[in-house]
Amino acid sequence: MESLSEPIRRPLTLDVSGLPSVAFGHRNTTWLANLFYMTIEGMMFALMFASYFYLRTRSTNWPPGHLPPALTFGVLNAVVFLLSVIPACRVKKVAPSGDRRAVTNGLLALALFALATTALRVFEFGALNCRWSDDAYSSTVWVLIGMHSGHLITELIETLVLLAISFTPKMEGTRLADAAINSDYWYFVVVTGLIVDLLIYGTTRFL
Amino acid sequence: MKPALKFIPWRFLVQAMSLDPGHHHVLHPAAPQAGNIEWLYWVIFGVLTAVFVLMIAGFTWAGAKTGVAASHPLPIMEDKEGDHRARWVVGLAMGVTVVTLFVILVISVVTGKRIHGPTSKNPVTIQVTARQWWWEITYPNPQADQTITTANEIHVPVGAPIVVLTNSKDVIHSFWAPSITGKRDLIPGYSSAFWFQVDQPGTYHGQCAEFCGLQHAHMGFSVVAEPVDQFQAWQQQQLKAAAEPSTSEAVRGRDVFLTHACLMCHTIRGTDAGSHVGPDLTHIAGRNMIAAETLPNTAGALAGWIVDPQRIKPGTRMSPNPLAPDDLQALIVYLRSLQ
Amino acid sequence: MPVAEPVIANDQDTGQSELARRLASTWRQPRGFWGWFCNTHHTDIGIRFIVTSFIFLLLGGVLAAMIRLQLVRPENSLMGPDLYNQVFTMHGSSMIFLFAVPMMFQGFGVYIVPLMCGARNIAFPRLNAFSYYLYVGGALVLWGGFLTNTGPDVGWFAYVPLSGPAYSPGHRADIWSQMITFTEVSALGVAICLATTILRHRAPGMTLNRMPMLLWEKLVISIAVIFAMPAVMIASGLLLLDRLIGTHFFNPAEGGDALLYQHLFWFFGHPEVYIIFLPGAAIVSTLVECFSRRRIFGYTPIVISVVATGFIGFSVWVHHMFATGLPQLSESFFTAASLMIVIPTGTQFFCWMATIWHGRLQLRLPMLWCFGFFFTFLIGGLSGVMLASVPVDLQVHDTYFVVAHFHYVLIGGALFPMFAGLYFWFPKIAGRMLNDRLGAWHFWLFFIGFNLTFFTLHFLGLRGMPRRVYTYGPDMHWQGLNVLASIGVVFMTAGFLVFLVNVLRSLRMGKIAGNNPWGDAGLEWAMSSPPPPYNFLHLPTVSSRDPLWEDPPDQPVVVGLRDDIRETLVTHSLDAEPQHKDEDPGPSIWPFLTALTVSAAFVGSIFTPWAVPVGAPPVIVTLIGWLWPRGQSPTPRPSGEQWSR
Amino acid sequence: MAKHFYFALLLVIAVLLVSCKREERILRQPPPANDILNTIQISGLNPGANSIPTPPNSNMYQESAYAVAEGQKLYEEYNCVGCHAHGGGGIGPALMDRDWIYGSEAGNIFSTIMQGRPNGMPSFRNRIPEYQAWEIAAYVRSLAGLLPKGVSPNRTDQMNIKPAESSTPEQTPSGITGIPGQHQ
Repeated sequence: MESLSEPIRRPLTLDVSGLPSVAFGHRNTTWLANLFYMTIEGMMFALMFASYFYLRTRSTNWPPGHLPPALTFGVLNAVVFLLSVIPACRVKKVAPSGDRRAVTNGLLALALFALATTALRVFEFGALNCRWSDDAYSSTVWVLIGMHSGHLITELIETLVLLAISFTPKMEGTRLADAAINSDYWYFVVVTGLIVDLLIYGTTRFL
Repeated sequence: MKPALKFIPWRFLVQAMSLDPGHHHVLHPAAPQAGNIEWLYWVIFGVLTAVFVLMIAGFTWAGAKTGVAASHPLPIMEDKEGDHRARWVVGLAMGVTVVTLFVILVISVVTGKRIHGPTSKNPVTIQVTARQWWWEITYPNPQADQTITTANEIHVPVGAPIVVLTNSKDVIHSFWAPSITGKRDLIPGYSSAFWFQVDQPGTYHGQCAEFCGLQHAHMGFSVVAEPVDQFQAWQQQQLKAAAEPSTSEAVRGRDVFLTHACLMCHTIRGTDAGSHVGPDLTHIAGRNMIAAETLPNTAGALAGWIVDPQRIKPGTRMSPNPLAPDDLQALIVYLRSLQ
Repeated sequence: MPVAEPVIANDQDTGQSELARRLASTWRQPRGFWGWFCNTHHTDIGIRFIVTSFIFLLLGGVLAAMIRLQLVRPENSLMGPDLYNQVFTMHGSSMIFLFAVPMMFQGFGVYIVPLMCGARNIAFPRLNAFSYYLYVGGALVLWGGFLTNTGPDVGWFAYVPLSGPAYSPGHRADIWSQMITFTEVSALGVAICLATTILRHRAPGMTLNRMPMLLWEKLVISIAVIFAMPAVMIASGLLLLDRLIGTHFFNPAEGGDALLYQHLFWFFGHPEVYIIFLPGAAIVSTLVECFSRRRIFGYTPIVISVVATGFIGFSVWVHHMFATGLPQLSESFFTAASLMIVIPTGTQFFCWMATIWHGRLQLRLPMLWCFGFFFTFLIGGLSGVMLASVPVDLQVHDTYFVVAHFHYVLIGGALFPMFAGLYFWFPKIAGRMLNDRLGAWHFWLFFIGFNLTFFTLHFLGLRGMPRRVYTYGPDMHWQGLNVLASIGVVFMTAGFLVFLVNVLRSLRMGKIAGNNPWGDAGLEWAMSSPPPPYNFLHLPTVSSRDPLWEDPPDQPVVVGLRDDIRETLVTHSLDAEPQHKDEDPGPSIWPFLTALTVSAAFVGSIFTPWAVPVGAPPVIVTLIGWLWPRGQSPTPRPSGEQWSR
Repeated sequence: MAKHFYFALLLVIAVLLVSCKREERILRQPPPANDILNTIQISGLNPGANSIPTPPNSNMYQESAYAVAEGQKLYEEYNCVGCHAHGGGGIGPALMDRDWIYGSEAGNIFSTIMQGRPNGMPSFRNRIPEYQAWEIAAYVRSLAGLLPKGVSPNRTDQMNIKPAESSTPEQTPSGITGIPGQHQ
């Protein structure tokens, strides 16, 4: 306490000038924020899944008075999801090396995949065999797939923006780290997408 | 807030402090369930009061013991062996806390079992259907003509188990008569059942306890506990159709009833009025209160209610009926003849 | 490493040195009208959160006074049911969503946490500013609705089906559920900022077990927010869908379920209680340590209990639904869980008591409020133990007993610590002390009024007075107690007036505070008050839990951060080792513009589903504007710099 | 003092001006206007039905979502469903289409309810209070999507048998209305 009252000279310092100004992976603060963000979104999905099963207990047959959603586009989309992991993985791998060309190509491929899944998703909506205002089952199905489509579009736009940046000299340092983080988020979208598919196409048939 | 001071009626303050033997009081049980809960309440209350006194004493003592009056920050101190002793004391306190909590858990679960407990044989079954903002009471019976339908006033025999089947027509309501037992929510889409039993004859007030819209405040009911013979007499009376009007004025009253808005919502068994939107009025004169326990069942209150219910209960589903004075008079006479 | 020219320590920052001048110009926030909307410094945003939420505390208090005035007479004609239902709904919603969380979590957190961490600014300052504007948006939506006769009238919990399309015509309930979306997004944004700041921007040497208690609790709360808030957003979102496009989530006739809403709502609603209470506990821990003039007793047990509270808080939500008639087994389980919460809370109380017991208590004004907290929160906590027991709860649930209980918990656990914190940190915020005598008047008026009002309500509950009734019959014998309760409001109002006078007076003629008027140990007292825009002349390092008390006079400070750009230091989450340097994005108008577009989309979706497709493009545009890399960055780096992988 | 009073007055007026009719909960009904029935003609007997001035207080009910919701409840409770179903019609004519035998204005529907019509529509004069008839009339208009979306009811808590009134496209009433009886 007393030490505060009179001025003191500090002979010792901690010099951080040599530290790097860019970090990849878990050391990056944006990576941490992205983790929290995925936790929030994951929580929302988890609660919707819970509500889905809760409502399922409230009706005897499932789906009640509907055909289950048609498989074609759903399965197709699931396959595209799985394949799309490859370019995401690639971007994540090459970003730290600072190889801008490779990153650009990876982002391009990822954007194409994102476009493909979004397009397929449009057809999926057509194949649901129900309308959200029919009954609780239909509402849940629509909200589940709608929520995920929202993430899909967000991710598509984010990838496109990063792609646009990667054609400018600004794709450097922290931006490369962002590109890598974008891949993490894509993994999240893929995983949730697969679970949603499992619920919509799977449980309606085998539950 | 100035106006509040103007309102203070001091006698009410005196009355407030006195424990009135109300029939709408958690701590004045008239039934085994409420009795058990009251016992549990006082036990927990005693334990917690002791805890509270000890804690406050501890904080006060600590403050008084070590308090220093100084306006400038004092130097930092250390008290190693004091901390060592404190470690034991705090540990002990935690142990006591855990034990206390465990005791409370046990007695509360045991009491819970006793309340829910298995209902004894041949109970009286009552179907309570909550509406915005009144209670439809039916005594179901295999033969339709043996089924009693009334509203807001539940008659039960003293000392017999009563099974209540609950159901809601619109939003969530909650059935609560504090002197008899705890509350139970009535949730649309769920039909549940619970039981109670009243030991002392009397009329016990109850009220909706879950916010249910504009007239949540005026959604009361009453439980009339009476000896078995009286209860059976009441049942026989309720099974009868409506009394035929005896006087000419009563006859005219019935015509008023059947030619005005009344018959759009109400039932009087034995007449053309058979709608189930509002309460069944076949034996309205037999009830103590009207408008979901809001008004006494007197000629004046009845008239006021019929002419302008929206003044008494804004938002209620009952429509105003600007009747000609003599029509109104006749209608009142007729309704009050429906014993 | 020793260097030639020894630098001047932070506590000697007079703002005169050359370095101070350079930092000040680098970290300067823009001024003027537009500058106000561009500001991203955590102290400014934190003050805005505190002031705004305090305004809504006052408004909510006015509503409460109206309620007490209405209930002062049986069959009172002051308010009809229509207005009364709006008023008590507005009171609850404002106090919980517009005051309690924004003040206790966002306000104090945003202002103090970076200072305590020894950081130059909060992590993601733009997200932080965005959260503030969104919070204001939600507040305006709710109160705008109320002033246009569109105030929600379905209770702050908005149970279906009463709040559903069939029984709430018009847009009143929609206003409520969109206000939820606004405020929860805001809270989530701040939670991300605070958690990241605490994990990544702590001063070198501030390892996890050297973190001040307040940082621990803010960290736990941020994580609790991240897990709890989505539940209420789902609940209100599904409600909005039911009302707007006719989905059937809560329609029993079509396989929906009314209890699903209650589960979702209370899965958020109970953790919310701890999200409101733990910041209070954090403040109390800080103050007890400071005013007992000693290290807090039982640092580790307190940390463990805080974390435990955060966890158990998620397993007790069903005790709000005992009256719905659940199976007995689950009732017993949730009773046990609810009782278990007492253990960590009790631990904290005992540790505080022991700290005072073996310390040297200075009963300064903030500490007085802490004693008020001990008294009131203890009553609330103990009556909470009663409510945990199912049979008792079945009797007093949804009565004024419960009203009394949670006002003791929330006012005791949030409002008393809030005033303690305001009296404690006001010198840091404003640079001047608050007046002690007026403060004492404020305390006693409020303390007496509070207990008069809310202790009385216990009896009303036992006498069977249900909640949310706009009036009661004269034959119920409830008037006397209601009058007593209403008289208490007069005292509380007087107390608030005294406080406002005190603040306005002290802002102009209060005693100059100096760096560290209370002689506290936290880093937030190491710089001048109010803090300069760069917070620390040199980022500090730490070698103990109570740096300003126990660190040696020659404790090293950080050098080597550039002062021509807003460079910040990122340290390791666990041992706070310096890892790399980061750059603060600096002031920007985009967060405000984004908040505008997002608000437009939210408000529009009250009226038509088309607001989503139509409202999305502007949001995307503003977001791109926000995130698009600016000219000055990336900064030129030393060639051949190693990037940490 | 006086200044404060005027300020408060202005504030109140301002709030009242902006406050929404849509959200009005009409709990106290205005006294019934006895001559209303005589001011209304039956549109079936003279073309240009829509030009008939409807009594002023009908708007009060058509602009309040609460009143329309009340009308919806009464439509069920007074068993209009029995003949007109949920707008699809049956024994009585459909109410969700473009054809209005006796006019589509609230005033016309009001008088149809009150006076009754040939071939089965009974008269509810004295049975249904006037304000309730206005509420039902407002709701009936919403069946054909003739009310603003913000006022029309959304889905009910019953079985989902028809799209909600708020999502029914507006069925512009055909100018020339049919002849009584043709629809039976």
